[in-house]
This record gives sequence, structure tokens and C-alpha cells, in this order.
Amino acid sequence: MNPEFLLTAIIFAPSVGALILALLFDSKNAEAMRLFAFATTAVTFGLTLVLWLGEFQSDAPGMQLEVVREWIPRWNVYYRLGVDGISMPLVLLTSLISMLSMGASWSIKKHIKGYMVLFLLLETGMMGVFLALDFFLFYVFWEVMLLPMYFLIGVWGGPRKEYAAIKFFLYTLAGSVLMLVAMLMFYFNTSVQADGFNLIKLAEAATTGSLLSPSLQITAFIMLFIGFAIKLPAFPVHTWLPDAHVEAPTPISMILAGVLLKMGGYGIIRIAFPLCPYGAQYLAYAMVAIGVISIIYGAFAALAQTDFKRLVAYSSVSHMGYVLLGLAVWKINEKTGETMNSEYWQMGLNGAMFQMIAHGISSAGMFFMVGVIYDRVHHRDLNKFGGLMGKMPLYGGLSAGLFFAGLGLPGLCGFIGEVFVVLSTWSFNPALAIVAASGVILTAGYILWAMQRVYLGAEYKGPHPEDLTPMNMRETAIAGTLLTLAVILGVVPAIMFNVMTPSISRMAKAAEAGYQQSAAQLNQDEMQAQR
Amino acid sequence: MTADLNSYLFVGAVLFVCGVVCMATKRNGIGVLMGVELVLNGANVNFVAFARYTDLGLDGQVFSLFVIVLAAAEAAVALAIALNFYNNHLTIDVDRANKLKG
Amino acid sequence: MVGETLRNLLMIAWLLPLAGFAVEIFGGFWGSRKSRVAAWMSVGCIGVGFLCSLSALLIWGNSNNFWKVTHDSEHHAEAGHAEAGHAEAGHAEAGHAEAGTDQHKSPDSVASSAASVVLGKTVFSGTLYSLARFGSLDISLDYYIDSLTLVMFTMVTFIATCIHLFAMGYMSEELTEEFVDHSAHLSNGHHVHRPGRYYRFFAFLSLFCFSMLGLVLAGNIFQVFIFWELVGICSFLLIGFYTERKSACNAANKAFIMNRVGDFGFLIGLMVLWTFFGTFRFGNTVDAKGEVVQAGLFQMLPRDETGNVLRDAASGDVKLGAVTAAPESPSSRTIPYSLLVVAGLGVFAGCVGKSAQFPLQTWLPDAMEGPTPVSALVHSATMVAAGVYLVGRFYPMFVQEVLLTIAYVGCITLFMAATIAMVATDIKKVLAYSTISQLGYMMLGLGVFGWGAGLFHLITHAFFKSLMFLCSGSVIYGCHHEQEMPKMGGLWRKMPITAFTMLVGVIAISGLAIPGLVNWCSVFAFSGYFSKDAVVATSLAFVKGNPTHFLLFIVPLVTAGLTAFYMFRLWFFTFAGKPRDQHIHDHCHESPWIMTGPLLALSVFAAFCAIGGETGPLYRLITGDQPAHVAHGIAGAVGSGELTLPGHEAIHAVHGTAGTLALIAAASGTFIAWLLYGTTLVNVAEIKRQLSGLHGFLANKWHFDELYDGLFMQPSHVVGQCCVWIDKTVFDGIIHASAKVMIFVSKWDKLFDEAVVDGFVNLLGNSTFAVGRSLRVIQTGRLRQYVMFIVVGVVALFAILFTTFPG
Amino acid sequence: MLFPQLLDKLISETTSLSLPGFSVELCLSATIVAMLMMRLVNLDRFVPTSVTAVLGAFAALVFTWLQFRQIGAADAIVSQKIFTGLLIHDTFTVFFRAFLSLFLLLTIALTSLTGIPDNEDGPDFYSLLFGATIGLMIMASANSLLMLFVGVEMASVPSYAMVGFLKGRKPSSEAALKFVVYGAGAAGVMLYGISLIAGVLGTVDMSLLAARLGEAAAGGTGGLSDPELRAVSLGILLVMVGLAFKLSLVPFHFWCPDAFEGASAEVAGFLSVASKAGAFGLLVRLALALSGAPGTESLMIAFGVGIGFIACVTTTFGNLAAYSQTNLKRLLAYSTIAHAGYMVMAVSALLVMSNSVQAAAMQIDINRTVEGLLYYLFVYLFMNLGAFAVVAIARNHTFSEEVDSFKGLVGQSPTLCIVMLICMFSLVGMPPFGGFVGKLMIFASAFKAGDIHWFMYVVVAFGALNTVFSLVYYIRVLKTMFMDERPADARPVPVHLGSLESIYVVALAAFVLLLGLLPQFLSATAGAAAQSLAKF
Repeated sequence: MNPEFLLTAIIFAPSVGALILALLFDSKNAEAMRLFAFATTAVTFGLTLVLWLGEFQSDAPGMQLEVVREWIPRWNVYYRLGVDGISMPLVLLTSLISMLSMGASWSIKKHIKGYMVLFLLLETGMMGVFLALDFFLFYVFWEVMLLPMYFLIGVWGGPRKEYAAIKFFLYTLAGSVLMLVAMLMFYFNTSVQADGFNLIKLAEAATTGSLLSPSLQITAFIMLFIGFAIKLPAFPVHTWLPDAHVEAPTPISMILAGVLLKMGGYGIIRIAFPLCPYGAQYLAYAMVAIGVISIIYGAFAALAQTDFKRLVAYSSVSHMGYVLLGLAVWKINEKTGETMNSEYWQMGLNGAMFQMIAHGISSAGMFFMVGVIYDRVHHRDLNKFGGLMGKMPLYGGLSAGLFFAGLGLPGLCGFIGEVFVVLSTWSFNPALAIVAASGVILTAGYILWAMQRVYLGAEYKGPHPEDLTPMNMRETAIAGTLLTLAVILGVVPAIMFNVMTPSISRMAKAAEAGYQQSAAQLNQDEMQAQR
Repeated sequence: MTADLNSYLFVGAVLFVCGVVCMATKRNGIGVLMGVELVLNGANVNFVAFARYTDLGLDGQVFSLFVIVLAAAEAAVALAIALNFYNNHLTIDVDRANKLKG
Repeated sequence: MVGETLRNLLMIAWLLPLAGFAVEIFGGFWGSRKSRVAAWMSVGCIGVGFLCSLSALLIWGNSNNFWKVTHDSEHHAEAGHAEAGHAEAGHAEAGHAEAGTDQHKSPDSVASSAASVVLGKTVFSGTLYSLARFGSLDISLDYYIDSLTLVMFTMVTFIATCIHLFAMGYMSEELTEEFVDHSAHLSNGHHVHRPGRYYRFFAFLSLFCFSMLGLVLAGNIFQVFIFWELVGICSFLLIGFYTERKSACNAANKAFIMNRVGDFGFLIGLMVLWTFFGTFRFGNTVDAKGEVVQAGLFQMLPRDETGNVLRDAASGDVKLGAVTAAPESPSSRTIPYSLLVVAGLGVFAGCVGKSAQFPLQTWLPDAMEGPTPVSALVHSATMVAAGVYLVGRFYPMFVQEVLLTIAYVGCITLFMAATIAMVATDIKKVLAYSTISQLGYMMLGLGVFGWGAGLFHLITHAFFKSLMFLCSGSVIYGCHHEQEMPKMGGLWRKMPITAFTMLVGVIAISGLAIPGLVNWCSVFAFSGYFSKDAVVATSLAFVKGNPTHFLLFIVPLVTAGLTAFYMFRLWFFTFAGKPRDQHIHDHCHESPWIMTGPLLALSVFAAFCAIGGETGPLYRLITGDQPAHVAHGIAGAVGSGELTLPGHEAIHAVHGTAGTLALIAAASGTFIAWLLYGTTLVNVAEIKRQLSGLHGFLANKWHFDELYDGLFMQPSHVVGQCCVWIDKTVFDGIIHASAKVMIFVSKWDKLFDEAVVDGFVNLLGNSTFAVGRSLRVIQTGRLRQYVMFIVVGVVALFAILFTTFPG
Repeated sequence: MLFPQLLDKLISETTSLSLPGFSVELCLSATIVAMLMMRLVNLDRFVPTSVTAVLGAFAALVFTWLQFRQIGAADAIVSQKIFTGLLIHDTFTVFFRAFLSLFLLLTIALTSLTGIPDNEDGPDFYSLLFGATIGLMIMASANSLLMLFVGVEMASVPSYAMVGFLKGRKPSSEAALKFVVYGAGAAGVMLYGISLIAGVLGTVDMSLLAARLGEAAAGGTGGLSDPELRAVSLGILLVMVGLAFKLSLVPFHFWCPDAFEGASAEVAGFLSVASKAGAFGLLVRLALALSGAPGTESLMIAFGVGIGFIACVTTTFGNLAAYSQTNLKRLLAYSTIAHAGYMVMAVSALLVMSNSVQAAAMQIDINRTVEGLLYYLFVYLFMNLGAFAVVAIARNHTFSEEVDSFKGLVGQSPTLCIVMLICMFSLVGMPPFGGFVGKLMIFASAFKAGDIHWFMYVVVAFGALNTVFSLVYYIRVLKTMFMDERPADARPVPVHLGSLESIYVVALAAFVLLLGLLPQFLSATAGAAAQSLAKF
């Protein structure tokens, strides 16, 4: 298949499906719409598979299958797509999780048509974010994602859905206006007049230190970072996440945890780091600290929850803390400006990326499991469960597997990311590394405690015990797929690392070079100042 | 003694201020409109004076003529509206026009 | 070629149980609840595994004609040293040859990319496959095969086989559609009725075997950590096998979380090693040509010929001398000595958790909630011993500060556990504490530089302790799940085989022997005698070298007596005397053959596995590949505060004395036990009353549980609440509060709460809304005011212009 | 020169040059006459006035198109003074003529759809509408202070009447009264300012202002201590106030909410877009006419920054005040205020940049600024008219313009709701809708102006912050429409996809989306218009 067309197809296949759904389908015929929507996501997933197995060269570090079309030549805005080792896994994850959560959407009963249409539009937005190489385009997709999400939470959500939806919307919008300003900063700098939105060219300029002055880099980085940290979410700006997760319907929680959170990390590694390496390095300590705080804070908060879904949500905060941590463990020699722990930083970056994938699978799985039980007994109070392992053995077993994946058990996906990140941290700062490592205890604590309260024990203590029917085929298939992936990734992580490592090391090298350039400039300026 | 530009301007300014004050204080709608006229004429005095003393020349005169015409038109519409207001409220006390607020 | 063969054999033994697990776990789908197929399957897997490991052991022996070495201990010490020394020296060139040949042999083997190196004659290591590689950093799954690995493999698989068989009988009650669990109650007071889980039990057992063997086979410390966690989760699953019992769930969680505490330290150790050594491998890594691209951990830590760690005189740092092709690899760095200590302690912390050493010992007694075969396999013979095994495996990396810590931790543990065991009345609890105590012995042995002694005791203990657990299991089975010893007594008539085999185990652990005859023929002393002897002797030698640490000899000596006491107490309590509970006594019965068979088999090994003591085959097998510097010991410089670590000669010198003393202690302990419990001469209750305070203290396990609960559990929950509180208060609450104020100020809160939602939006919403509300006040709708505003606005603007724009 | 020759010259010039340039306005005037005549002879019984109006507006559109053609044909940049320099005819003017006549057409279409006014009043209403439009066109093309004033008055006076057009409605008459008094006052103030400028600089020709200003400043400090400059700057200030009234900038916005609430939604829509457009055209011309005078750069930059400050205040005020509104028209009125603030940011950036020392170098950015403003205006036309149209259509069924009357409307007429959604998110400035592009362009130019004066960064910051603020109240409306349940007693709003109303609003929404996805064409046109103002 023509590669150019392939990327575009991946992005817009869902929205085409949405259009057909909206125009041709009769809103009475629920099942047909569900099946069609599912087919659409499945096709998209197939396309991404084609992209991965057919077109993508794992060993090539650079951008591949680049597509460039004029969009608004007056301001050098282009329709520019491309995929590399950093976006490839996330694209796969997106299409997969979309398909699975669409499979989980059978539990949606009202306004099915609207739901499906919005869902598919959402997928288009997500795909676009991961494939766009033009800052303007990236921003457009980034925002496009918001609208469907707002309504998906706000219309199909739980009791406090409106609150959660608008909270989510406001947080993200606040972040993205900051991103907008940063975007202008890049656009208006003189060195890259011709392609002020071209992320690749901008990154190259940054590598030579000619993009922004060090001080401006710091400003720009802070703006970008806040924008992405909100999505991640990192410690002080995480409060939207529990509400959004708790109120959103199960499939949307899966999407939120599985894909949306990843955009924060992706933005940092795709935009923030390459475009302002100096700012990134300057704030490395802050980021690592925030990451560590998120890990511990999220774990403690999870420990204290009584709402099952809220617990999983806070676990996401904790797990995404590892991502931030791994991205930021970049230590440089203050005097020479060269990177001291290059390989360890790359390990951290890879670990962070892997952690994103792993968390995408495990947390989506956990939310799905919560949803399965919620669909049956319609409550999420941890103290009103128990004995499910006996009542629904298959469900109990699968959930146990997925929760162990979240717990970071070796042989399951969660372990690799966490441990790699933590291992790489000591070279940055032993103290923070130790604190981060102590996360393993807390994680074990809250997950096992939750499992004990839900799955183990003599009997089910909550309402509607009669509704505890075994999982049906659809649910089993979804959970089984996720668990299988968790195992595969945990046993042979190389399949992901082979894809990611070349691009990531390239990014890291570029950032290191860029930092050195900027630092050199700074020194020269000081010299002149002294004279 | 010969009056110079500034004294004319002074008169204009006084008229202007009187007009504004009239607009801001009068409760009777018609009174308010009269204030408007005062303001416009204050400007007119300026124009004429400038026409006389500076190289603005005839433009000033023409300008003031235009203003007078426009003022008349405006007054017409304004009075019509005032009448309409009176039809609805049976008063032209502008303080009674306080339903629309907030 | 040997390395290949050994690897393949061991990998079969390792992976078979995994395959078994994969099939058995779904037993509920393909089999009926009543079928024993799953059990036979797992037995088959582990049995074949045993055969594989045994043949591997033999092959290994032949490959370095081990069996032909004479029994002369002196010569042996030399030989061991020589071998090991050669191992250190000669791996490089040996590597070429072997690796070269490996390359074209390996494709058919499991590990396609395996480049196996031969360290000396007898150590084989290589890579199975790579997890990830960043620049020169490479994380992979490796294997490291030496005599210790092989012995452990054989021991684990053998004991596992026995226990599997035993379990087939013991768990037979699960072979039903409706199993009534008498220890789990519903809220309405009824017992829990559930389908049997026979197949699930054996699936978990298989999974455990897989993890345990993987741990033993592991070729790098990271891989050890992986399987470390896996055995942890297996024990979680097995302890919590009766998920309906709250106590079981709690015990399971406690076990796993306390292990995680240890693993936290382990992780720190890993971080240090990783950061400064840049590799996790034990052995060298070679490329296709046999060039050493990355030296292994053991080779990177430089030791002088005496075995002391070489340190840079000026900084005190340790220069990591490494054979490596990659120039920029981190191995060219130096590591501060202190961090070397940290790394050692970190790894040891993991062992503390796993082997239930002080201060993380409290989980093991609770773990007895699991079915008895689990206690026998996981919590006495194998998993808990893994900590000791790791200390042994990782020995070359431990500096003497770490060793001393290990010794003291072991010392404290063995004494404390023994004291608690003396007053415990639950038969399994007693055994649990004795396990902890014995593990303490092993740690002590390793800590005082008795590398061989510690591991020797590990093996022997595995045999007799699993034996005793199975016996207790048989008793419990016979007595219909009665575990309280005070309710038993006089059972030897009812279950003679159990009683007899138990006696064997008891004698073995107590280290009794018939003095005169031992030296003539070692058949007259059971395994425990030799191994404990070795430990005590080593510690004596150590104390001779470092008098300040005399406790390290006194305590174990005394504890030897205590051990004998509480073990015989157990035996007398259970089997001798008169029945205390006639009802139980009447209904109890001897177990079926499938259970007693393993008992007999194990009892033979418990008795005679250590024949010949330190000149016997077992000890020599274990120490076949002992670390180079162990054999001759280390003489610490006088006055430098360094320790003097005893070598074989030193130990051998004091062996006689130590043996005698230990024997006396054991004998006296036995005698007292007989006096108190074997006869009616002394009123035990009276003594208990006299020492009630002490008794209470011991009975409450030195109050460790309460202590930890107060120290860690409660605080963590409190902190958790705090976090939530912060979220609610600081992040949302301030906002709520400010919002409230705002609302109050601008009396509009009703409309308000309908209009905008609370929470963070309230900060934006409420406050801004309030502002907007107050803005509405300006819009009075009064015309004259509007006009006024024009004037005011103009004047204001002009004033601003004037003020802000000077000149 | 002798009088006859002068006369000949004048006549020839007028016929050959001025009248063609003025054709659009003439066409509109002709339509007015036609409508009144038709009623005189009762023709309007047979031909509804709205049809005539549509035809007239369409004809005007055609004329603008012709003018575009003609200008496009010319190779150089066309900028010719007509009517002896009273008006100026260039791409900028034509752009505004096109804009206004298009908007006129759309408004007429809307009014004829929603049936305001009834057939009797049709001629009056449409005459007022056309008249106001002509005035706005004159504002946009004014080249003389006289035309400036005339334009403003011509635009204002009919709109006073239109606000009060709903006969027998108390709110309507009250709104009209407020509007007229306020407007008259503002006009007076502006006139006084004009008199000062004209007097001190001695000309009414805007193209000469800069030069005269330079002479006046020559020798002086270039500061306010110089009495002439002081008088002029006071005059400029007063003129600005007059325009601020038309743009409803804080603190001269008071008429806006009241007038909008009192007037019908259609009229409100017209006022919110058209009068702003004209005023902006005028403001841009004035700003450019005043800037670039040697010696007064810093003064003008100060003015620019002042406008920026006003812009910040206006946006924030508008958005915050909109929070607690319950009447949708009033809410939209406040949003109008806020958007005027956004747009005026561009003007301040324009002033700041074109008075900087490197103005010549920044010509491209200056053009971009004007271009952004024009683009925003155009998008604003569609999205705001769309919102008001939805309000008007729904009002015709529910007889209410309260926000609550829209509860759960999505169930009954999804089309209206989705159009409202698109318009409002475009008003927020979310991609992929046109509002985002316009906002981005304006922020960009303001950001660029930050190189000249730091305060412009603050302006950008306020703009960004307000984007977030504004979300809250827009989304509140959407929440009411989409997430609330429709009350049982609520009047039904059966507007189906096929109906004319739907087609109308969908078309508007389509344009909003189109301008967001394919900005190229329009921005090129706007760029050309901006180019015609370029000084360098």
C-alpha cells in the first residue's frame, strides 16, 4: 500500500466510519451500529499492524513514511505526517486500546449513535496527535480530541459527570493555551523562518543551539511542560484525573488511561526535549522530583481510597510518575556541559516509553475489570466486595493477572518499565532513586490490599449478589487479550525496545548536542559581559 | 480688544462641558437631548474658530454645516424614540428606563 | 560439549514445570474436579526435572573427573583452591575455545544467541536471550552453572518430587465438587462451601518449582531479582490458597509485602551495581570470537592474592579492574568502597526478607496458614533458603563489613527464633520458628566466612526440615486438621511410621551423635550433626581470630542446646506420653502410603545425606566451585580494625573442640526436654507460672507484630489519608473555601452552584463568577450613570495618558 | 484655474472615477429608493419587500465582485482617492464592502426566515438596514475626518431606530432610548475631538495627518508638554472614545448589553458584527494615518499600549460578566464585548509596530496584523451570526431567549444544537474551527509586537487566560442544550434538517468549519487588502 496514503488512512479511517455511521445508520438499530463501529476500529488496528510489520523499519532511527502537503502556505503550515520509533508503539497502542474499549462499549445503552460517532472522532484525534510532525497540526489534533472527550464523559458519565467533564476540559485547555504561546515563540524566531511549525526542522535548529536563547528555552520549556504535565498527569495538576476516571464510562476510562495520559509523555519526548534541550536539562531536577513525588503521592492516595475505580485512577498517577522520572534522569557535567550518564539516560527514556506502553495495557485492563464488576453490581465500594475469586473464578484469575501487571510483577509488562527507570535513576541522584524505589513497597501494598478486599475473602458483602454472573465471551476476549499482551511484553520486551531504541538514542544524542551548544553560547555571553 | 482663538476655544469648551453635564444630570429625556445639542455646538464653535484663525480654512465651515444637518437628523430620530418610550412608559423620565440591567 | 549439555538438561528441568503450570491452571476446564490428572502431570514434570538435574550432576562430575578425587581433606582443600584459582585465572583462554565451538553448536539449542563461556573447568555461563540493550548496557537472561547450581537443582527437584507425591495424598480432600472449609465462616456462621481446587494447588506448585529453579539457574543478579519476585508471588498464591480464610489472605499479603520491603533494599543494591559496574552478569561475556567484551561482576571486583579487596590508597575507592573490549564502558570507573558496602547490604536486605531473618522474620510463622506441603516445600526447604543461596552465590561481592552484618543478623535470628520455638504450641509454628533459627545458622556460617559450612547446612536442613514438615502434615492429616500439640500425645502407636521418621528428623536437627563412633564411622551421626558442626566450628575459628566478636560463637552454641530442647519437646509432646485429647486420639490414623512413602525416602536422606561430613561427597560437591579467597581465609592487618577471616586450616584446627561443645549442648538440651516432657517428674505448668513474664514475652514473639503494626502499617495508612485529605483540602478545598467566601460576599450562592460546578472549576468558576457578578453591579441600567461613565472614562484615560507618558 | 474648467474637471473625475468606485453604495441607495417607491405604488403587496432587499443586497455583492475583478486586474496596488479625496478606494475598502454586503444579504435572509419585520414595516426596516450599511461602508473607506464623522452618524442613527423597532415593547423602547442618548453623547465627544485634531493640524484630510503631526511635533520634545501635541492627543483620545463606543470597549460598553437584550436577535446580530466591522475599518485607517510621524513615535506607541490595556480589560470584563447571565442574548452581548477586546488587540499591535523604529522592516508583520484582524472579523461574522440565528429561530418556537429555555434542546432539534456547538467552540477559539485561526493570527501579531514593547506580552497572556475563562460560560450553554433533560412543559422546537432555517444555520456553521480547515483563500484576500494599506 502506498505509505503516504497509509498514515492518512490510519488517521481518518475512524472519522470516515463516524461519518457513515452518522448519516447512513438508523439510530434504532443499536447492534448494527456497535458492530460497524467495532469493525471500523478493527480496520484501523489492522492498518497500524500493516504499518508496523509491513512498512516500518525498526532499525532506522529517523522519521519514516513522511507525508508533506501544503496546508496554509501563507504561514508555512503543512500537513506533515511521519512515524518513528517513538510514535510507532504509541500508534499501535492507540489503535489496539481503541478497538478493545470499543469492544467494551457494548455496555453503553443510551444515545448509542452519538456515542459511537464521538468515539471514532476521538480516535482520529489521538492518531493525529501521534502522527503529526507539524506543530500547528499537532495542536489542532490535540484540541480536536478534547471535544469528543468532553461529551463522552459529560453525557455518558456517572453522577457527577458534568463536574468531571468540565474539570478535564478546563485543565487541558489551560495547558494547551500555554502550549500555544510556546508554539508562537518557536514560530517567531528568526532562524527557521521558512518552517516555523516543522517539528523536525525546529529540532535540528535546536540541536545547533540556534533556535532559542537559553533563557527563552527555559520559558518555552516550562510552558510546554505544564501543558504536558497536566495530561500526564504529574503531581500538583493531577486532580482532574481521579474525577474524570471515576465519572467516565468504562470504555472511556480505558481510553483515558490507556492513551490520553500517554500524550503528555509523548509531547515531552517529541516536542519539549528536542526543541528546548537547555530548558529540559535546566529543569531536569525539578522534573525528577515531580516524578518521584507523583509516584509516592499517587501510591499513598491509592492506599487510602475506598472507591475501586478511584484507586486505579490514583495508581495511574503513581505509574505515570515513573514515566516523568525516566524521561528526566539527564545528568550533565556542569563545567564541560557534556552528558555524564548518556547510556543510563537512554535507558531511562526507553524505560519511560516502555512504561507508557505497559501502563496503557495494564491500567486499561484494570479499568476494564472494574467496569465488568460495576456493570453487574453497580457499585464500586471496596469494602462491599469480597469473595469474587470464588464466585467468578475466571474473572478473578484474569483480574489478578492484570493487577499483578500493575503491581510490577516480573514476567508481566509493568515490571520492565518501572525497574528500568528506577535502575537508571541512581546515576542521576541516589537519594531520589531510593525514594522512587520505595514505591515498590507501596504499590504492592495498595494493590494487594485492594485485591484482598475485592477478590479474596469468604463471601461477597455487597448488594445484588445474584447478579454476579460469569464473564461472557466478549469480556473474556478483551481481558484475555490484554493479559496476553502483558505477558508477552513482560517476557520479551525486546519487541518494543527494538522499535524504540534507535529513535530514542538519536533524540537523546541530539538533545545532548543542543544543550552543549546553548551552554557554550551562554559561556561566551558571560565572557563578553566580563569584558 | 480683539478676541483671539483661545477665547473662542474657551467658549466651545464651556459649551461642551455644559452639554455633558446637562446630559448626565437631566432626568427629562428632552433635556438630555438638549445636552447633546450643546455638545455638538461646542464642537461647531471650535470648527468655525479654527476656520477663521488657522489654515483649516473653509473645511471648518463646511464641517460645521454638515454637523448642523446631522444634528438635526439625529435629533429627529432621538425625538421619535423618546416618543416611542413615552408611548410605552407614559413618561420621559430617563431614570424610569432601568428595567434592562445587570 | 559439556556446557551445552548441562544447560539443556537444566533448562528442561526448569521449563517443564512451567509447561505443566500452563496446562494445569486450566484444569477446571479440561478436567473434572475429581480427577488427579493435574497432580500426576506436575509430579511427572518435576520428576523428570529431577532426573535431568541428577544426570546433569553426574555429567558435571565426570567432565572434571570429580568422583575420582581422593577423600583426603587436606588434599581436597588444596584441590578446591587450585580449581577455583584456575577458574579465576584461566577463563580467558578457555573461553576462546569453548565459545568458538559453541557458536556452531547452539542453533538447535533453546538459546539461539547463547555464547557460553567456561570459567575454569567447572563453571559454565552464557546468555539465553537479551531483554534490552542500550549502548554497552545489556540486560539479558543468562545461566550460570557450577557445582552449587547443580546441587541446588538436584536437591530442589528431589524434595519437590517427594512433596508433590505427599501432597497428592494430603490434598485429596479437595477432590470434590463441594469442599467444606471448616476454618472459613460466612457472616451467617455457616462454613464456606466451594468446589475443590486440587488442580489449582498443583498448578501453583509447578509455577513455584519453575520460579525456584529459575532463581537457581540465574546467570545475573537482575535475573535473580526477577525470579526472586516470582517465587514471592508463588508463595503469596500458595499461602493464600484458602482464599476464603481471612487469616490466610492476611498472611499472604504480609508475606509478600515484607518480602517487598527486603526487595526494596535489593533494588537499591541493584541500582548501585548497575550504575558502577554497568553489568549484572556473574560471569564474563564473550562475543563470537571468544573475546571478552564485558567482564562479569565477579571478575570486576579486584582482590589481591590474599583475597582482600584492592583499594586505592589515596581515596579508598575501589578501581574496577575489568577485562573488556569496549573502552567507554562504565567498568573503567571506580566505585567508592562505601557504596560497595551499600550494594552488599542491599542485596543482603533482599535475603533477609526472603529468608525471614531478623528484623523481617515475622511473616514466616504466619505463612503456616498455607497447606502443609507448601510449608514443607516453600517455607522450609527451598524458597526461604533462596536467601542463603543468594548470599552464597553472591559471596565474591561481599566485603567484610557486609559479612560481619550477615553474621550478626544470623546470630540474632537464630537465638530469637529458638527462644520463641520453645514456647510455641502449634506444631507447625514450632517448625516454622526452628526453620528461621536454622536459616540463622546458615547466615551465621556464611557471615563468619564458612562459605561451605553455611551452604552445607542449607542442604542438610532442607532434607530434615522438609521431612519434619511432612511428618507434621501427616499428623495434622491424621488428626483431622488439629495442629495444637497440647491436644495430642501418644500418637506413636497410632502412626508409627510418622513418629519414627519424625524422630529421625528431630535427631538430625538436634545434631545428636554417638561420640565415640562418629570418628570411627560417620553413619552414627545424622546429617544435622555434621553441618551444624561445620557452622559452629567456623564461628569458633572466627572468634579465635577476632575475640571481640565472641558472641558469634557463644550464642549459636547455646542455641544448639535450645534447638535440641524444643525439637524433642515437640516430639515428646506429640508422639510420646498419654493421649491428652481422647477424641482426637481415637479418630486419628496413619496416613496412606502415598504420604508415608516420601517420608521414608526423605528420612533416609535426612539421616545420611551428609555422610563423611566435610570430607564427604556432599560437602565436596558444594564447595567444588567455591570462591577463590574462601579456602585460605583472609588475615586482617593487625590494628587496622579489619577482620581476620578463617581459612580451611584454621577451621579444621578447632573442629574437634567445637564439635564436642556442640554435642554437649545438644545432649543436655535433649535431656532437659525428656525431663520436662518425656517424663512426669517435673510440673511444666509450675515452671511456666514461675516464668510467666518471660513466657508471655516469648509467646508474643517478642511483640514484633505489634511493633511493626505501630511503626509502619498505621503510619502508612495515615499518610494515605493525608494525601487524600490534601487533595480534598489543599487542591480542592482552598478553592471550595474561597469560593464559599466569594459566594458569601456576593450573596448569590444558590444560582451559583446550579450555574457552575464545584471543585477546581470553582476557583475559576466561583471566584471569577463572583467577580462577574460584582461587575453586573456596575451595569445599573441607569442612563445618566452611563453617560457619567463616558465623562469619567475620558477623564480617567487622559489622566492615565498624562501620568504614564511623561515629557 | 477658471471655474468652468474646475467644474469640468470635477464632473469628469466624478463620473469617470468616483461614481464607479462608489457603485456599491449607490446600488444600496437605489434599493432603498426602490423599496420606498414600491410601497408608494403598493407594489410590495405582490413583491415582498424582503425579496427586493435580497435582490439589492445581491446586486451590491455582484458590484463588489466586479470591483475585486477590476482591482485584481490592475498590476500595481490600487489606492485612489475619490470625491476629491473625501473617500479612498482600495482593496481594503472593497474588502469591507464585500464583507458588509455579504453580511447584509445574510441578515436579510435571516430576517425573512424569522419573519421580523412583518410585511408592512418591511420597507422601513430594510431602508434602515441598508442605510446603516452604507454608513458603515463610508466609515471603512473614509479618507477625511468629515467622512469619518458622517459615516459614524450614518451608521448609528438608523441602528438607534432598528433597536427600537419592536413596537409596543417596553424593553425595546428603553434599549433604543439608552442607545440613542449614549450614542449621541459619544458622537458629540468624538466630534469635539475631531475639531481639536482638525484645528490644530489644520486639515481634515487623513492622509495628511501624519505629516502635519510631524511638523507640529518638530522642535518640540515630542511629549505632552508641547501644547499642540497635548491638544492633538486629547483629540485623538476623544475620537478613540467615539469609536470605542461603537466597538463597545470597556468602559464605553454600557449600551451594548441593554441594547442587545432590548432589540430583536436579528438586529443584535447585525449590530454585533456590522457596526464593529465598520468601526474597525475606520480605526485601522485612523491608526495608520496617525502613525509614522517623526517625533511622535513614543506617543503613538503609548496610545497603542493604552489600547492594548483597554483590550485586556475589555476581554476580561466581557468574559467575567458573561458568567452569570441568564438571558442568552445578553450573554452573547457580553461575549461580543470580549471579542471586541480580542480584535482590538490587533489594532494596538498595529499601532505599536508601525511606530517602532524598524517599522519598515516589520511591514510584513504589520500586514499580517491587519490580515489577522480582517480574518477574525470574517470568521466572527459567521460564528456570531450563527449563534444569534439559532437564538432567533428557537425564540420563534419557545418565545423565550432565556438560557433555560434551551434545556435538552438536542433531543428535539439536533441541527440547531450542533450548529450552536460549532459556533460556540469557534468563539472559544478551538480548532478546527475558524475562530482558532483568527485568534491565533491576532495573538501571533500581538506576540510579535512584544519585541517592541513588553506590555504586548501581557496582552497575549490576557488573551490566553481569557480563552480559558470564556470556555466556562459557553460550555454552560452547551451543557444546558446537550446534557440537561428537556422539561416536560417546555414548548417543542421542531426544526428539521430539511427546513430552511436548518439549511441557513448549517451553511453558516459550514463556513465556520471551512474557515478553520482551509484558511488559505480568505487569508490571501485579507492579505491583499492589508497590503493596500502598506506604507512601505
